[in-house]
Amino acid sequence: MTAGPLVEAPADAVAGEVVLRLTDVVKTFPGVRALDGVQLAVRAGEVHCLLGQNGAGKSTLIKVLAGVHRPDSGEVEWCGEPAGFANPQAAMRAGIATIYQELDLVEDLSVAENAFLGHEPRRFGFVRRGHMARRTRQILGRLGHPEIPPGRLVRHLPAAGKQIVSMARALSHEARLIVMDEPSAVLAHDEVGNLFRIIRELTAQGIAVIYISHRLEEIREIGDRVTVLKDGRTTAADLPARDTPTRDLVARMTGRTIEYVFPQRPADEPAGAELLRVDGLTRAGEFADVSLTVRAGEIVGIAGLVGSGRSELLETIYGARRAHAGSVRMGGRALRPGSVGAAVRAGLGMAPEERKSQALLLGEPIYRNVTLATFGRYARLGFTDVGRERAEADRIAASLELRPRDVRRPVRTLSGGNQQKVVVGRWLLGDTRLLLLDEPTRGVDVGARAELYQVIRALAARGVGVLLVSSEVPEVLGLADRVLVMREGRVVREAPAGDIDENTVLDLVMAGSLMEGTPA
Amino acid sequence: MSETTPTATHERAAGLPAEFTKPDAPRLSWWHGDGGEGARRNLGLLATLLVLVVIGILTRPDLYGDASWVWGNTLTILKLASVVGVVTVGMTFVIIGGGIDLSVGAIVALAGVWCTTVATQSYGAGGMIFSALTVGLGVGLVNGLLISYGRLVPFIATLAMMVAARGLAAEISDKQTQVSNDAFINGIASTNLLGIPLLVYILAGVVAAGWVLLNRTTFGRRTVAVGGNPEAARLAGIDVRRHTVLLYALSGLCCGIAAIMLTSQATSAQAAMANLYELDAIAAAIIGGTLLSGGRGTIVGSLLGVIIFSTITNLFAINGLSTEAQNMVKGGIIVAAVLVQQVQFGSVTQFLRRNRATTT
Amino acid sequence: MSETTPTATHERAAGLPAEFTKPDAPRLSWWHGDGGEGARRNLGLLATLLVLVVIGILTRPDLYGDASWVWGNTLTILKLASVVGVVTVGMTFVIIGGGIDLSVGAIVALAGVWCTTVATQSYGAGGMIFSALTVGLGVGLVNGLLISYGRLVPFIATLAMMVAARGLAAEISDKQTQVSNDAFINGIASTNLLGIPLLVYILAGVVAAGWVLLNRTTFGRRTVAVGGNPEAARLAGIDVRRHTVLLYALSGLCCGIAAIMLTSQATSAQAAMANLYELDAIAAAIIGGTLLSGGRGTIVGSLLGVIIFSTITNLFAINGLSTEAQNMVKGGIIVAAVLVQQVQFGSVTQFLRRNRATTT
Amino acid sequence: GCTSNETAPTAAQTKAAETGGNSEPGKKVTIGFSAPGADHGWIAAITNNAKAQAGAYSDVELKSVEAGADAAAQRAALSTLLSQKPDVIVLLPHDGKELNAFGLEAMKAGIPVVNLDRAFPDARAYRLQIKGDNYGMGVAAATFIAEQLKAKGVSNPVIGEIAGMDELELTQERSKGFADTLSSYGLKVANRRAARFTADSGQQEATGLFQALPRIDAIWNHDDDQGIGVLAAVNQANRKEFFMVGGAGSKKAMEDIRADNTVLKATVTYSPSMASSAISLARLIGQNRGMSDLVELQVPKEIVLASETITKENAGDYLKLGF
Ligand SMILES: Nc1ncnc2c1ncn2[C@@H]1O[C@H](COP(=O)(O)OP(=O)(O)OP(=O)(O)O)[C@@H](O)[C@H]1O
Ligand SMILES: Nc1ncnc2c1ncn2[C@@H]1O[C@H](COP(=O)(O)OP(=O)(O)OP(=O)(O)O)[C@@H](O)[C@H]1O
Ligand SMILES: [Mg+2]
Ligand SMILES: [Mg+2]
Repeated sequence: MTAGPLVEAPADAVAGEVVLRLTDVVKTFPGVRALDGVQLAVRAGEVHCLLGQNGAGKSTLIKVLAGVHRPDSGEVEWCGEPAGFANPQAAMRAGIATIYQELDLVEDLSVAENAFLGHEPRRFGFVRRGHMARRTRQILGRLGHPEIPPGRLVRHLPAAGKQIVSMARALSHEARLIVMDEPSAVLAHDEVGNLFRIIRELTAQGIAVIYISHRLEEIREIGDRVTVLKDGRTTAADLPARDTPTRDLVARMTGRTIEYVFPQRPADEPAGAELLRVDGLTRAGEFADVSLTVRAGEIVGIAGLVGSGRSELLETIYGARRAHAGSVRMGGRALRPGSVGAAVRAGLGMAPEERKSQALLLGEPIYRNVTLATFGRYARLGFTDVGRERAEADRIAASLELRPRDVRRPVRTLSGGNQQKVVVGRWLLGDTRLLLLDEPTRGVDVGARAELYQVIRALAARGVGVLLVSSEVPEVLGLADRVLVMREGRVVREAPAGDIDENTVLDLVMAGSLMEGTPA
Repeated sequence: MSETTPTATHERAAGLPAEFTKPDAPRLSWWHGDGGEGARRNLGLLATLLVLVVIGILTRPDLYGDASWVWGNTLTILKLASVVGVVTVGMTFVIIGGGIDLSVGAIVALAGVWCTTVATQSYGAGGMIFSALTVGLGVGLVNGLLISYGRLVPFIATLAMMVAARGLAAEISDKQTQVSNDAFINGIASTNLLGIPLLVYILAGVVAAGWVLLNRTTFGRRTVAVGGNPEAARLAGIDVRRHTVLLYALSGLCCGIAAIMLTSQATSAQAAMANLYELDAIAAAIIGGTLLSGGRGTIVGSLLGVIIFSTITNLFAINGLSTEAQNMVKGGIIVAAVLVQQVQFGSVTQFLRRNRATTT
Repeated sequence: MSETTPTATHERAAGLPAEFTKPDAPRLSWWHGDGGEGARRNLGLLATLLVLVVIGILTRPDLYGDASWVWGNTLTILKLASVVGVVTVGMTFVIIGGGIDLSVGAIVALAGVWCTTVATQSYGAGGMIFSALTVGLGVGLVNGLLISYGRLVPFIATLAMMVAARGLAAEISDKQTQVSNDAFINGIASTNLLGIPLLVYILAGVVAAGWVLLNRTTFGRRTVAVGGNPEAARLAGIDVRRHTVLLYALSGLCCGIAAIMLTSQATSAQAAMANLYELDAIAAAIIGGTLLSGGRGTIVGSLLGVIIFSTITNLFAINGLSTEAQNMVKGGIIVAAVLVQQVQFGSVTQFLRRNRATTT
Repeated sequence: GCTSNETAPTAAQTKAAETGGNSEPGKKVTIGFSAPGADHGWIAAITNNAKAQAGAYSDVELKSVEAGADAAAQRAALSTLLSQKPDVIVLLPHDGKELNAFGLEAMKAGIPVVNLDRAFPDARAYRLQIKGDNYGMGVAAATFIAEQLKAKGVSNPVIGEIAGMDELELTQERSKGFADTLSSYGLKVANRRAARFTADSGQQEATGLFQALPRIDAIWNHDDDQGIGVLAAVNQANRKEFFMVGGAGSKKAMEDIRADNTVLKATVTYSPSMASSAISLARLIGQNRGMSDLVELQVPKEIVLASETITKENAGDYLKLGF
């Protein structure tokens, strides 16, 4: 089990000194070798991208950098000196700031307090609130969000706003290396552009950036060099980010070649019976007067910016929120408003947006998470049949290429993308007739994404209706049969997927963006 | 390795330990498997129990020399554990389900007092048992409704119930100790079957039922889901509120059973009985590995927790310790018991890690 | 609406609450702003307090007719609240920081007993105060160390400490009530400044210090972080363990202060004093809006919680209610108090929502 | 009584207003009364007796405040009582020393304080102290046990003790009287368990005691209410080799003693009737009158009830005093 030969590509001429060098870093968790000999060299002023499948060890690697985990063996060299950061403070003091994959904010502290958590400007132990607010406003301004009030509790911010605060925290340090673990996963399209602007500013000052993302387009756009991880090992280092062929990257990540394409739509329009009919659905302050239909076997996609109210719409259809006006009918029968149980009985299923808080029992084994909505089916007289349950979950795990495959492991130990697969997999069991998917591929790697698309298409072919929300416009356009565009709580356009292109959608969507101070 | 063929790499899954590619590898399965950690924890509790027994042997070799005394003493400990044990089973469900029930002691007292009023006693043992169970269930239901539909924090709702139920019990009993004159009820505590007290059978029955309910039924699965992540449970179509009501009702029912057992033991009931049982039950559940924040716990662990506590009490009694010494030592034992479990955990992991490191 | 021009739609921001798109809109900012929800909750508590006073007036118009009696009664309530109030401030920190401290009553008793031993009393008031504070701080530190570095669940660690500290207090006092002969200590409870008892000043001082500590210092802000999201706190470089130790030490220190106050009131101390203060303090904090799971809470809310409880007690006393009636009514009042807060919450939100809906 | 489900205290425990002497109606007296919340039969009997005795006088108004869990709560309740300016205050404190300061305060305010049962250390804190003899209970129980054992000729007897709530000073006094007297006979307590005055705790502690002592010759149980549980434990453990002495003197205990069909052979009294006496005397103090059977013009400062030993022989006489 020795590491294979590394592919050494010539370093970019523009990049500076190597600030960070990892040699043969190993990190094991009980039962898992998360890092199994990682090599990484990051230069000042470059954007170094980390690529790898879900569970490849990217997040673990950056946690080793940030002093969260101690490596079992291997060397970490920081600015030419050997350095093993004993705790997060040490790493921060050395000049490494990190934006973690999972939002790491304190809900009941203000924006400013979160940004400066752990290194608050203070005098005799008292927080210098004015000073802190001023600096926070500065940083937020730099991030293009002067409208976020530093005094607002983070609890009251939407997900995208929270991501901005996470970035503000990273910028509040005098960092020489900023690590970003899938920062774009919860950002809308225009926000990503904003992020890239900031990254360019940073690198121009000679600050190094480690950037993790599953979206290859982003890597192409912002990255300088790429290191690829597979199963905890570096399989390729320092590839040029812009001109390494996608096929190569994917092959090194997955060990096989995957065509990153959407499955074929069936030749003829799905002519299934109408399954879902939503009429004039309204929740004040969230969305208003939404009407839509989904037919059996049809995939309907909803595009829109983060904050346009799509999640709330799905949750209301699903009965998790109570509508203020309007109705939801399933197969012609009205659903009891505000009752998830009724919706599930009527054949609805939903994969919610925030997997950790809304979907997973982190301490429970994978199979119990997969069967959370359906375990009743494997029960007789209320007594569960764990064997059957596990077999079914195993089948789903196999079809989604869950990694690791042992369905008895607690979900907590899965990587972010694999957790997402568990959430989606839950509704592939049982006889769901209409599936509501909210950002189903968030954080899912390229290979699994293609598989997920296949699975969704296959479900539709079986006559299941799908209502899909995604912030990735190509995904909506590529996967859906029919597309709705939402802006600020209203449906502004509805069209067959073939009749609309990405630019049209973006134009519609951008007309009033959440985070932009002034309208476009 | 990047140069090997894709298929081969995939097959061999280089970066992962072998047991992960084979889904049903027996190795380590006791460890990662279903409830493995719970089982390991319970081993730690058994070790603690053993240590307590050894202490007993060392301090009172005269008593422990007599086998029949040892057997009798074991039964005494189990009998002592029986009432709190039944309460703890209900409490374990409530805590796993994300709640807490501070009113259990008060419910036991109220149910006990209710079933020993002159009026109730006139209906005989059947009437007394029926009324104790009904009162327990009823109060539990009220708890559940307040928490589920009144949206009260469980701590506050059950604290209020604790105060109110003790008050009501005092009102009903007129603050007197009510003697039970029913031979059947009084006989429960003194009956032995095959040399084992009936109370121990009742405990065993409740524990077994609780174990099946938690581990083998959809009710138990829902409980874990509701406590582990209520939002996820709700979005998976589980009626979280109704389930919460049922959990508190279950706890109340257990208190009703415990009330009959305790009334039988004391051949009487009064408003101040079952003093601080809530603390005993919560402590036993937590010592037994139940997470106070919900979503995890085992019935066997709770049972062991209760038995550890009653063994400690027994140890004090046979050594004639004074109350204050008892308390000081008890605090120390509790801390030690929990620490022992952790030390064990650490060393086992380390052992495994070292083991694996050499085999890999 | 979908056909209107983008600009118009944006200005009116149908999909988002207005304040989010307009940077510093004053509208609703009190609501979503820093601590706004806490302030609203506290209004609810004040309303509850008012209702209690009105009940007092209705049931005892004769007493409430006399202004000087009313003033004296108010001071009595505040004096009654003072000891538990001080304990509750410490408890609020612990709970916000994600823990719980069941040992506060025992610490008060231990510190009280310690400072009234003959040996300590021979050092005079200074020595007594010093020893009470030191004992409180010391026991709190042990709690914190057990929880932080011993990794004990707070519930179990402080439960063990509760049992042990009461035992130690009984040992030290030989289960006797120890009379304080120090005129200065005894005088604390009977001294008035400007017509207001010194005890009330002490309470006010501790509350003010607690408020500043929680809201204006890094210690306080980090407490919220440690309780609200310990992982995030750790990632942000906060030493969560050390902070946890400090929280329990703080709670212990508050208990030390409370011990002096209580000893002064009773001019004596004994091992059973401050009985169940842990329950009173936790209940007051939670009624006051502190989340039992940590990460949220206010000092003012806790203070109001304590005052509500002592007002209830006072109400019972002036109406001469029997203990059992008291208990039944008290349970009801607690439930009602919490429900009132919620009704208010619901209606305010609804009001706002309706308001927003019509303006949009 | 402590037992069964009866309610009103028996007439025997209160003193009917006789004609002539002290019972002549006099000036109207408001008596403030406070006792800890009843959690066992004896305390309940105290409150009930006080209320019944006050009801027997046409010239007495009783204002009762019950005080919650501990001395601090009782102090708060008493300060509201004080603010209502009663003529006399009768109180059974949670703890005499802890409420001493209140006694002083009330006396200073000119309101005479009658302390019931749990003494104030400071003589200025009360006008009258009326109490049972806790130490004497221990003495009486030990004397009975020692004499019986001597009569039976048991050598090296094993003696057990089941005390009441250990945190109360009265429990300590009882145990001290018991231990002191036993040692004067050359005996000692082999194992002492402290229960909580409740039947279930009595049962539990007794069971522990039986485990610790495979052979027992005598047991003293401090409280007859918790004795119900102790007797249950005796039956459940099937232990008959010893005899038992109770405490306080409940009606059920007296009946059992008279019937002589349990191990309970005697009980030493600590009668809650002292509450009735306290109310009567408080009335006299409020009316500024003396006790008509005494020569003195004022009620004396201190009365200590003797602890009597009830056995099979005299149980019939005392039955009417059982609570
Ligand atoms: N605390 C932990 N305990 C046990 N196993 C863990 C733990 N954290 C991570 N792992 C395991 O380590 C491996 C690497 O996980 P990691 O989170 O680094 O993946 P990743 O590359 O970031 O994936 P993703 O793209 O899905 O975020 C996975 O197999 C995961 O299950
Ligand atoms: N300051 C605020 N206070 C309370 N709620 C807010 C606030 N700002 C936004 N929200 C709510 O949060 C929602 C935005 O949250 P989020 O970013 O999750 O987007 P979403 O509507 O779920 O969007 P998507 O369409 O991306 O699924 C808004 O619709 C609004 O209801
Ligand atoms: Mg990751
Ligand atoms: Mg969303």
